[in-house]
Amino acid sequence: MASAVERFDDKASETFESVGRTTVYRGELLRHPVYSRALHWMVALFFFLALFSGFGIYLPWLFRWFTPIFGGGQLLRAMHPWFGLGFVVFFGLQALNWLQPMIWTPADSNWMRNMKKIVSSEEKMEAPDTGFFNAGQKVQFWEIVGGCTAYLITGIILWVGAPTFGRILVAISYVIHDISALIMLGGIFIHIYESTFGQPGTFQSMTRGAVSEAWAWTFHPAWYKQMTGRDPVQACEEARRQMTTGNKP
Amino acid sequence: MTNGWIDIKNTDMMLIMGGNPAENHPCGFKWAIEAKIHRNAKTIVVDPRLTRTAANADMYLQIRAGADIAFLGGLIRYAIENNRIAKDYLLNYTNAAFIIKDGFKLPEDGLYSGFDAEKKVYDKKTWNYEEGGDLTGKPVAATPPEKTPPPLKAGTPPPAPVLPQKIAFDLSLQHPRCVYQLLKKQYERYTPEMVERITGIPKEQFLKAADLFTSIRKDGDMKKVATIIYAVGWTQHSFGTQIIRTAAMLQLLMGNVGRAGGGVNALRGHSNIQGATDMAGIFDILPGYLKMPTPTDVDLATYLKRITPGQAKPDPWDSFNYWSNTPKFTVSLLKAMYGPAATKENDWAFNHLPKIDRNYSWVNLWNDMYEGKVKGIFAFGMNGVMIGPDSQKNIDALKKADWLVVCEIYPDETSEFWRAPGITADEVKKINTTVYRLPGAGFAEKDGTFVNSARWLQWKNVAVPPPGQARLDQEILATIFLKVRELYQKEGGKFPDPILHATFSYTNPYNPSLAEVAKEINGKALADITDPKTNTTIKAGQQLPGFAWLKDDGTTLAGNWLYCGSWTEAGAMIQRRGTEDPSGLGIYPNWGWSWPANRRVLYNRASCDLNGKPWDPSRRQVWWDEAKQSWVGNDVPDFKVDSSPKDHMGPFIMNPEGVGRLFVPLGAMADGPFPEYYEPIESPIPNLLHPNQSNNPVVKRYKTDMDKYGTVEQGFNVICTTYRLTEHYHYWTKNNPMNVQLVPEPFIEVPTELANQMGIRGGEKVKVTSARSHYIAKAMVTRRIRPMKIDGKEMFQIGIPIHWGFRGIAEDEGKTAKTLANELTPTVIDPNAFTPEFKGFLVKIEKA
Amino acid sequence: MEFSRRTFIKGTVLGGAGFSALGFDLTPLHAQTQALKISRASETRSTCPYCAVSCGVIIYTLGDKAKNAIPQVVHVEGDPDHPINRGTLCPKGSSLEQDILNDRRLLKPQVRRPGSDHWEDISWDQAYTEIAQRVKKTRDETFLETDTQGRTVNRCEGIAWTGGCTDTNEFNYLAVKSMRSLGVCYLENQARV
Amino acid sequence: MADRKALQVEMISAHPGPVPGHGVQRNLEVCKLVDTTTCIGCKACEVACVEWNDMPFSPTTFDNTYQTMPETRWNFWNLIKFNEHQKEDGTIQWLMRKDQCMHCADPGCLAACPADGAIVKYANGIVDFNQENCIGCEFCISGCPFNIPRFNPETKRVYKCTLCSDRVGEGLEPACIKACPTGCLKFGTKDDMKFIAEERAKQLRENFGIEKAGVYDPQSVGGTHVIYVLHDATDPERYGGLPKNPEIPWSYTVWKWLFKPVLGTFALFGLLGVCLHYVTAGPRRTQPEPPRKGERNG
Repeated sequence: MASAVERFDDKASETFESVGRTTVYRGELLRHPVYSRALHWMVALFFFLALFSGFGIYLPWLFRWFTPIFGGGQLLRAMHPWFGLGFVVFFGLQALNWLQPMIWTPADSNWMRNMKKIVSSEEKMEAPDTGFFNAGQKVQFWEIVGGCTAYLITGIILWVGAPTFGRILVAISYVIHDISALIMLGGIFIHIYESTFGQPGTFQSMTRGAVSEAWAWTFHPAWYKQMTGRDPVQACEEARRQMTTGNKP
Repeated sequence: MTNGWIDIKNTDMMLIMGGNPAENHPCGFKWAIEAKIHRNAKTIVVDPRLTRTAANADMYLQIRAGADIAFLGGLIRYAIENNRIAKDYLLNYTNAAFIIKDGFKLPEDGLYSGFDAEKKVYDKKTWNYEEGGDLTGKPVAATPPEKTPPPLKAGTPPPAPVLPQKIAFDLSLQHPRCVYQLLKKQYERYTPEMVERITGIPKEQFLKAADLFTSIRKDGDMKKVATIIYAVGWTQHSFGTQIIRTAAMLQLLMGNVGRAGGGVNALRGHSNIQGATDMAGIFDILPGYLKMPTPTDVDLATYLKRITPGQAKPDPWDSFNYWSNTPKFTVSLLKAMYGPAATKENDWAFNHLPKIDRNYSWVNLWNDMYEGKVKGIFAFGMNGVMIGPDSQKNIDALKKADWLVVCEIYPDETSEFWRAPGITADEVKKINTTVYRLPGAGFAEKDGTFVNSARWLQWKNVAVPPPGQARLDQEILATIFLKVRELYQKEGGKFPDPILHATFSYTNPYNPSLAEVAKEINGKALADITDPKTNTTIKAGQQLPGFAWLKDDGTTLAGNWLYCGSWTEAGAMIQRRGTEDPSGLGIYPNWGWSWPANRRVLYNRASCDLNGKPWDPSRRQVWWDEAKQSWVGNDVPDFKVDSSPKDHMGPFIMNPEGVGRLFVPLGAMADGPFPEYYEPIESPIPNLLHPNQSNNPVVKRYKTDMDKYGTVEQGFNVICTTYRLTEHYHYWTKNNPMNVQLVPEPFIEVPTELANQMGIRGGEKVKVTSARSHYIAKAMVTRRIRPMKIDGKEMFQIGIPIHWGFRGIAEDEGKTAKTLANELTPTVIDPNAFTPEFKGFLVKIEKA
Repeated sequence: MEFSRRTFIKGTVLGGAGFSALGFDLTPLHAQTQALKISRASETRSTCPYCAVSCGVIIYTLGDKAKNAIPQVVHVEGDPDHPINRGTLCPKGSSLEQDILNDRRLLKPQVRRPGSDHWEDISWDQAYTEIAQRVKKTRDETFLETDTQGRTVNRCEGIAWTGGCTDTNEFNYLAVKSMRSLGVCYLENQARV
Repeated sequence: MADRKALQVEMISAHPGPVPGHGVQRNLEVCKLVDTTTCIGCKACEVACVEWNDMPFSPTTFDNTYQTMPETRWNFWNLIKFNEHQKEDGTIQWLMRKDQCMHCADPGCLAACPADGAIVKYANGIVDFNQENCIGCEFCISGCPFNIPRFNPETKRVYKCTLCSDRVGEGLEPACIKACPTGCLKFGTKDDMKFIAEERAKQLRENFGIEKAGVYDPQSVGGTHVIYVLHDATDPERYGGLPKNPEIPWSYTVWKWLFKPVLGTFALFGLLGVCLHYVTAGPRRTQPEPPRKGERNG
């Protein structure tokens, strides 16, 4: 990545480090530093604000009860673009931050190929070559990147309006804006599920920033190996033995 | 207008020329559209520009500004040649059959007989009918010698020539000196080729238009009617009156005058311009079109003898000659103006009136002020600086005046001439004119009567009080006059009698109630008068029901005999709002009151044939009722009600001959009994009919240093015309934000080809210069004005709207160059109506 | 009722979404018929001052002619009863409200003294007195009882009157009566041009 | 106010559930006829509209035409378009067409509008903006095939000709139609206006030699409550951009009223999917999982 971007990124994370605090207990690994977490939650916040205010415009005759929440149609229409802008801006920063680990690797292609097994939870452990982020997360990341660019372009067109951009362009942007919203909506359901009930122990990675080593070797073995230098499968067997034998003390 | 606004819906054919009704009289133009929709009427529009009227027309011809008589002459020739004339109408209702005396010469060389080159005036005694009887079929003989007049006392001027009492006539219309043959010979020269060379209208276009217009009389069919609609496009020329004469002659030839949907209809420009003319706001007449006395009228009798026409007609015919009642109208007017002071002994205060022996018309007024003769001027609602012509001359004239009293509702150019653009600070110090600007009342703040173009008098009511310290105009005028009277009562002065005796006996003389004045105008009885025929009596002080009741023995008074009947004992006819129109011809007899005698279509006797049956049964105006032995109908008959058709009384009751005048005898016209084509004073080419007499011979040019006239040699090669827009009203709506929003800035309409030659695009500033001054505005480059071939040479026409001066919303914001359109126009006037030549003069145009 | 493409689609979908209790709303929504600004204004029938078609106009003014309500124009519209314009008006007639209610209207008498470069206010009485004196002075200076050939003419060539064409008949009559009594010959009017 | 017979509402923008009072009363469909063959471009309609609605005056500049301004504005709802059209024989035809809201039977603006009650169509055919509910999103500008709605930046609302719904509601005719000097504008029921328009077009074809004269009432927007009589009905474009075939963009018809709700439900499937996954495949726990109660280890 361009050095200027990296420098900016590091400087930003240092400023956040000095402000925020991440306590990593023994047996845990630092997953997400303060900066990543802060960005994540800002993105999430703006996303939901944009989503709910968008619903008021998206299917007004279905979600008309959103409008009063935002203080009336005029205010909702006025705020929705700013929320969207906030979402896109913070996600842009997030993208800079995570650009490096999000690069698509062959491992991810394999992951995608046997995704069916993973989804059906038949395969208990992730494939050993799963890095910091697995393919699902990368797909969603890139999908959001695409979505954000679509939001930015069509959003500006819709915001500035037909007098400037002409009615056909606005009509097209209207459709694209909706489609990217729907896709992102679908993605968010999965994202929230996976990070909460679908994969216990994940949520704390975004709240406290630290994860248990077991979690790490189960779901991100390559990253675990990289962080600790130990072999994740051995570590898991070690832990299993210890659990079955040492479970009395 | 001879007919009226709503009457236009009855027409089958319209020639709209010299006027732009769609833009300047939009709500009146609705009736032309009604005619198109309900009668499939066709419109022919002839105009220097493709106006919004032309956009609606079935046929549009672009004509060179000022070449109107050539076109109309061509139409007359075409109508005669193709026998598309109304034979019976022509024979019995016009003077076509009358024979003209020997010695009368048609103007092949541009001059009629009797022209005095130095004084530039005609001696009109040869323009007269021949005395005699019915010469039908008799051999042609020279005019019999006149009986020698009785010897004159020394020193008295020779009596003015009069019409013969018995006029010779030839019903076969073959006599070489009969009006019809002279007419035919006169317009022989106006061939379609000549029309094309003069007017620039291609031959085939002209023939198509001529055929369409005269098609209503194809093989003598008398059912259809055509109307001619015009406005100041015809009047504002140095031969304006003659253009309208040509149109009237064309309509007489085709038998259209007096019929529903026919006539010659002038669309007058202002709401009460017709009223102002009737009430004689102009120098040469008194209220009711009575002539102003001249110094030779030593007493009332001489005056009345001069202006009261005697009857002059072919023996077997009859003529009402209504002007024979002039003495009754004059005495009644004098009684109204001077009341008890007008007695039989002092000739009904005849000498209280000024006697005029010169031309005091508009351009002469400013010319004489420029020469220092006129010291003081009242400008009550007339913006002399904006009107011009040659506005700079008017501004300089005002600098020489002592005082100027302006009564206006908006700040205008005349009241602020002393700070017109171009006047430097120290020059202002040298202008010694005292200017009083008095705030007058707007239309919604005063009542009173307006007379519209169709001669309808209509009362209007007060809606709001005048704003600020503004006062009613009549209050201002009355107070000034009464203050002058007080000064004369206190200090005496030159001939105070008229000032002291003028009747101002209104309830509140300083603010006369217009209702009382209207009653005075209608006329009252001063003693009990009875009508022997109907044995009805009118008590003293009662309102008179009609001008038939006026007397010349001082027992009646009437401010204007024409309006007698507008406010009778039965109440204010002018306030009536009856909306019924049983005949469906748009007569509306119970709405307001139209002069004369609530008649809506003038000369409507001519809408019937010789035995009193309407030419077109579907449009019955008036007809002869054999049972009642009188004329009846949906409209008030413009006729002697009990004169049976057998008496053959002519339908044009105001003319001594009782018939329409194709040939105008004696003094009525200053420049010729027939209209002859003359070039405008500033013309691009010599007159193709008679090059050595290019212009109207009797038109005088002014001599001050400000009066310059441009020629093509001096580089003025573009023809220019001025006009109004529908969104603006003269110099008034430049103060109205709504209208300024519609048309924000002045512009000059320039043909695309001319713009390309000069390399200018739409919106660029352009400077138009005439021999007198210049005008700067943005160019509107348009294809609606096309280049023209005049006598083979390519020429361009441009047009300038007149609405912007140096005080107005756009002007005060600096969005205009603050030049006046009428700075360009030439100071030359029509010899009969004295209207300046605002249309068709020469300019040059360049980038500003 | 002819099924336009979109109402069909909406119908099917609405059926599906109709069950969602969330969006149903019983409050009827219909346009409040707005009271017209002219419904209680007082009407005055007048004639448009501009061209000679003489369109009838209705001038709606504030208040119902009660004494304490000073009328001011609220709206101007064509008079449907008038046989010539039948309620129609041109762009000038329709904007008459701005002609009556206009901040450029002259509100007080003013005078420009000789040599001065600005307007001074003047009272009506002072204006009348000065004008009357000037008229008398100019008339006495330029009045002609008889012309060069000794014929009585009684005319004053020093004063001119230029009257407008939107003055009423009655005003014109007063003008002709007063000016002719002064002996004015330069009596002209817009009817001339 | 409520008791007076209000203008009966027929369609409301973005309104859940059926329109209250729909079809309860008979109602005649009003219509404005604009006969461009008798329009004289005098702009009385423009002035009457600005005066009746007390709209503020906006500055205009000269741009080489008689047309008051290039396009209508939020405070200038109807505008006469002047066009100098060159005919085949080289002569100039000066066309004048009054441009204003066409009050479509199937309004694109109402279809596109996401604000509940911002755009209302009455049973008499008038399409009216209700500024209180307008959220200023300008979608209606994109939805309108005739480029009519105009946005006011200060008030963040959109404005257009209302066919004087207030006057018509009180039984009067619209202000512009009353003012029109030549009667080129007429007002009445849609059937009457269609009849008069067809008669006039026939008269033009037969008596005035204008062969292609016709009536403009585009069915692609369900017919409009403003119809034109044109000199040449086959080429309305020459009248200053009157669309020959006015179309509402697909986004506000097929997409908004069919796919969007359908896709909307797909998105909900995402939610359903995760719930199903939870109850079936179950969460994926960190390994090694502790043995469950009563289960033998190993």
